[in-house]
Amino acid sequence: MANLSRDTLRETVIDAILAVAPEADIDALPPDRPWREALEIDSFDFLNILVDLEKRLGVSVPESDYHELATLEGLIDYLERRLAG
Amino acid sequence: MSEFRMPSLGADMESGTLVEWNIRPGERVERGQIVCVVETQKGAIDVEIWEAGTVERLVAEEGQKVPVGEVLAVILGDGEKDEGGKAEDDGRETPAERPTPEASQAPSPRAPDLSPPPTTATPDVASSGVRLRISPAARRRAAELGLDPAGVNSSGIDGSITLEDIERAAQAAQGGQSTRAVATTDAHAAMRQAIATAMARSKREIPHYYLGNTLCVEPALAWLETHNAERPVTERLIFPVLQLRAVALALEAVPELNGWFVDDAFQPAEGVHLGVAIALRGGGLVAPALHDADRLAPDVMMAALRDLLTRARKDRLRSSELTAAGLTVTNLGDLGVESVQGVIYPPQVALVGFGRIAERPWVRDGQVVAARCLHASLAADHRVTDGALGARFLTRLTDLLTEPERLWPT
Amino acid sequence: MTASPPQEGPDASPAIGAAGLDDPDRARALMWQMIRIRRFEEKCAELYSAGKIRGFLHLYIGEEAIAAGAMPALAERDTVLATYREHGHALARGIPAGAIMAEMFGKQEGCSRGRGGSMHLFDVEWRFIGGSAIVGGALPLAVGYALADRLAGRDSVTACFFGDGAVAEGEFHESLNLATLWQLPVLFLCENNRYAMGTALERHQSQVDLAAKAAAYRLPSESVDGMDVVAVARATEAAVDRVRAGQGPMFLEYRTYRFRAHSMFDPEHYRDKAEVERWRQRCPVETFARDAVACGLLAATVRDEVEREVAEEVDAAVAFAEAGTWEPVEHLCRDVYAREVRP
Amino acid sequence: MTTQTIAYREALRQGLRAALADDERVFLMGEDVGRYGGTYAVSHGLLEEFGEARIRDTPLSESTFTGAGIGAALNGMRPIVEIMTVNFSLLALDQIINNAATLRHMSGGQLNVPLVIRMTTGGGRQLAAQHSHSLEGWYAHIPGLRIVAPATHEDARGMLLAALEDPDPVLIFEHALLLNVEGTVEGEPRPMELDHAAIRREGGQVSLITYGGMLHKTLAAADQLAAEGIDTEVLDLRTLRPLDDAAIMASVAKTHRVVVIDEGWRSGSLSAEIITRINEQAFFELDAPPVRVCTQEVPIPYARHLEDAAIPQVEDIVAAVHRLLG
Repeated sequence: MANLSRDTLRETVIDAILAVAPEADIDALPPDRPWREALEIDSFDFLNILVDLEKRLGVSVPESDYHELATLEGLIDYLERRLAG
Repeated sequence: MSEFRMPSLGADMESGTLVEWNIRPGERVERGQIVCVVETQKGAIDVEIWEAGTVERLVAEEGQKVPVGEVLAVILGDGEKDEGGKAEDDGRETPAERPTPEASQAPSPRAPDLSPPPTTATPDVASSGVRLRISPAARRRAAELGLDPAGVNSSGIDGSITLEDIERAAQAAQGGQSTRAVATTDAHAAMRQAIATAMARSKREIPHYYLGNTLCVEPALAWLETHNAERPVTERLIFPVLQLRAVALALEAVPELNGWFVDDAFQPAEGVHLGVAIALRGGGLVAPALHDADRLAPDVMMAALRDLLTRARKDRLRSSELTAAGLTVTNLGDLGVESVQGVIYPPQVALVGFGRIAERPWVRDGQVVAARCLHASLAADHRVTDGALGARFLTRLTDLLTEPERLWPT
Repeated sequence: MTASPPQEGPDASPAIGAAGLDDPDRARALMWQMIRIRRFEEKCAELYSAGKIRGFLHLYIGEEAIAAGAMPALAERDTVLATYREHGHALARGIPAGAIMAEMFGKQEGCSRGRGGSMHLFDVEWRFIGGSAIVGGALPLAVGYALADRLAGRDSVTACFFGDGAVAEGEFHESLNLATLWQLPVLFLCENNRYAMGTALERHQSQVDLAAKAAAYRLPSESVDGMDVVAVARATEAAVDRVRAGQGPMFLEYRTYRFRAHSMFDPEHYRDKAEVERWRQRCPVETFARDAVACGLLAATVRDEVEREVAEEVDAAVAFAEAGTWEPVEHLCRDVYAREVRP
Repeated sequence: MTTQTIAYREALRQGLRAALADDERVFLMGEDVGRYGGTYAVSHGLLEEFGEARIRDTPLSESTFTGAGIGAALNGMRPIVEIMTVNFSLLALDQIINNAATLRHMSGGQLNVPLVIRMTTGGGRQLAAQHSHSLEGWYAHIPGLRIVAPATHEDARGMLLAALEDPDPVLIFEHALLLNVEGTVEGEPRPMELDHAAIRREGGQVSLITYGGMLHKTLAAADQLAAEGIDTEVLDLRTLRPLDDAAIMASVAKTHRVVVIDEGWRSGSLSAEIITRINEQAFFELDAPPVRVCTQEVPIPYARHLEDAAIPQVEDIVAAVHRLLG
């Protein structure tokens, strides 16, 4: 798991988002914009995405880290760091 | 003898199509049991019955369109068979008591039941009310995926939908093109129409007044973080649970906002059942009721909300959930808006709206600090309440969200 | 078609009767066995009317001399196969009266655990292989039993009782042929009571002399008066000796008569009351009891003693059956296979 | 272990020879099993090897020599009764059903009948309507009987040995068209258990469920289908009573589509029973209605072209799979 490439990680994240929001157009998403608002991901959806990511990657995100997940790049950075650590 | 009638599942519902009976004459029904499926403009609804008894006869047939209030079935209530007079109304004799197996005294040796265990079936009805030609395996898979099989392209024998068709549709949906959205275009058009009717009626008939308040949610968020800190993701609460709880408790203080305006009079609700406005992906809106929101412990409330959200998105709501709410809560904060000036869902008399949580300058102990804040609003029916009552409610709501330890006092 | 006149008795062997015996113990035993069968069956008829016994009930009353006379000729190592009218054979072979009565009650203490009823009495311990209700169906089994004994080198005899109706079945002919062809130790014992259910012998057989018919298969064949228990015993003993000696199978016809209807629900349209009455005059129990006293073999008081003993045994059998238990319904599917097999 | 290539007939003979050599209680009985060498030459040479006491020619008395087999089995022997064809077994139906299948239960468990009855079954040899039928499905209706249909050479010799070890009556149905078919066996004959079906070809798209003579046609159809890119699984039932429900349902759960190939007639058939069980136990696994390939509902005619048209052929099986896949 630890040596997942960033691209693979990105795909995993996108898969998890699409599972909740199948119509989401992620390619059109500016990388530094808060993705939840742009993709209309409410707190329940967000929770489901975190559950999904935990299942796929084994990373459990504590609530105190939520602020690091505001942008898609931030989320991927965060997961990469957690997987490496 | 009582009559089970086509329920009114919304102010705008005129009729429904009976899709499927789950009961048969002679069967016993319990209060709260889902007895039939009714197709409405809002999709297929599982309809519950509110009286226990025995099914005397089914009046409506599957596939029949029945106006609201018309008789669907006749139920023999518990103990009614003793009241001989009642049966005279329809000129028929009181049905004789059915012999029960227990009544037989003689030992009746029965062969052990060697038949295989019954398999459970899932409803298999397209939104048009016509039976879908779909394989059993495909039907089961569609249910697992929460996918409406109606409208899925079929490739199987005799034009049937196969497992592969369902998988393909599910993949297409995941790939960005929502099969569900395509498949349910008609249903969504109907839903749009229903929303249009209800909202037009609301704006036409209800004299709204609006109140708003910005409040600091740092204490509430701290409470939530503490609560969630040691919990796995699956057991965490989300902020809306706190919001709903606060609304429920505030309603206890101002019950005049919890109920319906019917026949030119306010009719208070029994119990605090909050309508939760849920935007459906692909368009549309439903607001099913979260029952007894004033009495649920945090985890129980979260579970109830999770169940409601999941089923709403799978189009598997129950009839009571569509009619029980005495007030609706809408939360558009996740969509980035600051504040909501809501439209009341008739015949309800108020609607609470929440905007997004964002950092703002906030004065604490005489100092301006950055704090996470939230705008809460109330839209209320001036025929039932005045601004003073509305203000009392909003103040109470603000207090509760500002002092979260009061939400579930120990 | 020339129908032979009804034969009132045997013409192949002279009457013997009690006078043919010199052993009082033996005479008492024969009388006891016949009375035992008679009283047991009378009780069965009573219990049938009371609803305790159900299904078909075929009574042997009138034919007791055969079971009582023939069975003692067989050894424990021999095998007995019988028909659905087999209460007398089962009793005479040694199966306890209580186990038979319990079987008719349908209780699991019955000799077939209540699965067979009146028509299907089995007891492997006594090598009593029941109770076949397919007329003629037991004859091939008897051939197989004898074949196994022969192949295993045992000197056992297989005795197969059947009625005159079985003579019309193909299995009768096939079995007599095969047993003779292979010279197997089978004793074919035909109880000719003159009616295949309601069809008189001369109405279903072209040749009513059954011994002559059997003889066509080239096996020794004899007829004997089936109402004379001593004649039955003598003829059967000789036949058993012959078969056990390895001289192949033998056919024995017992000419008899059933006094009661075919089964409990039979209005007897097919025979005259006068005919039944004529045969009743030759009742094997009464004639033997009378003759045994007349010729000084038994004291006049013995009859009463025997009746008392038998009444006690029958009462005990009924009590045993009444006290019996029902096999649990969960056991219904047991013993369809010897191995555990899912249907 | 040595691998031999032998005809099915020879495999049957190897099984008989091993059974007779292993157990003194075993003997073979039937019409023309001895001097003639067996109607289909299955028992050829056994009379010379084992003698007249154990290889017994019988008169044409199916009921009585079958009943004698039952009696001998009840009395400690392990008889093998050979009935020339399944049509002739109807003459022994009384003994098979009223006695062999019934005695254990009716006697309250006191008796059991360790009898083996072998008979040929099936059409395809222009023998017309009294030598060509497939009635094994009928026998499979009867509680108390075990019905097996060896389709492979190993089963042809091994199921007989297992049947002789079974305490209950076992009927072995040997398809006449298989007798000349060559196949391989390993080493010495050994008992092949009677409880389980066998997957003869693994596949994922469609389950082809069959037995006996139809196995070979089904495997040929599976080859053709594979050439078209259709991946079928072939399940050989082996035992027709009791059916191996678990194996059937496992295959259905894998492929979700079923074709049952049964040389019996369709109405009230074994194929009907199998599909009913699938509906009862695996309804929600089905992705298409189950399909049957059965014999046309006529007595089997003599003329070659009519007989071929009556009995399921490879192309019928292929067509059924095509139809199923839409």
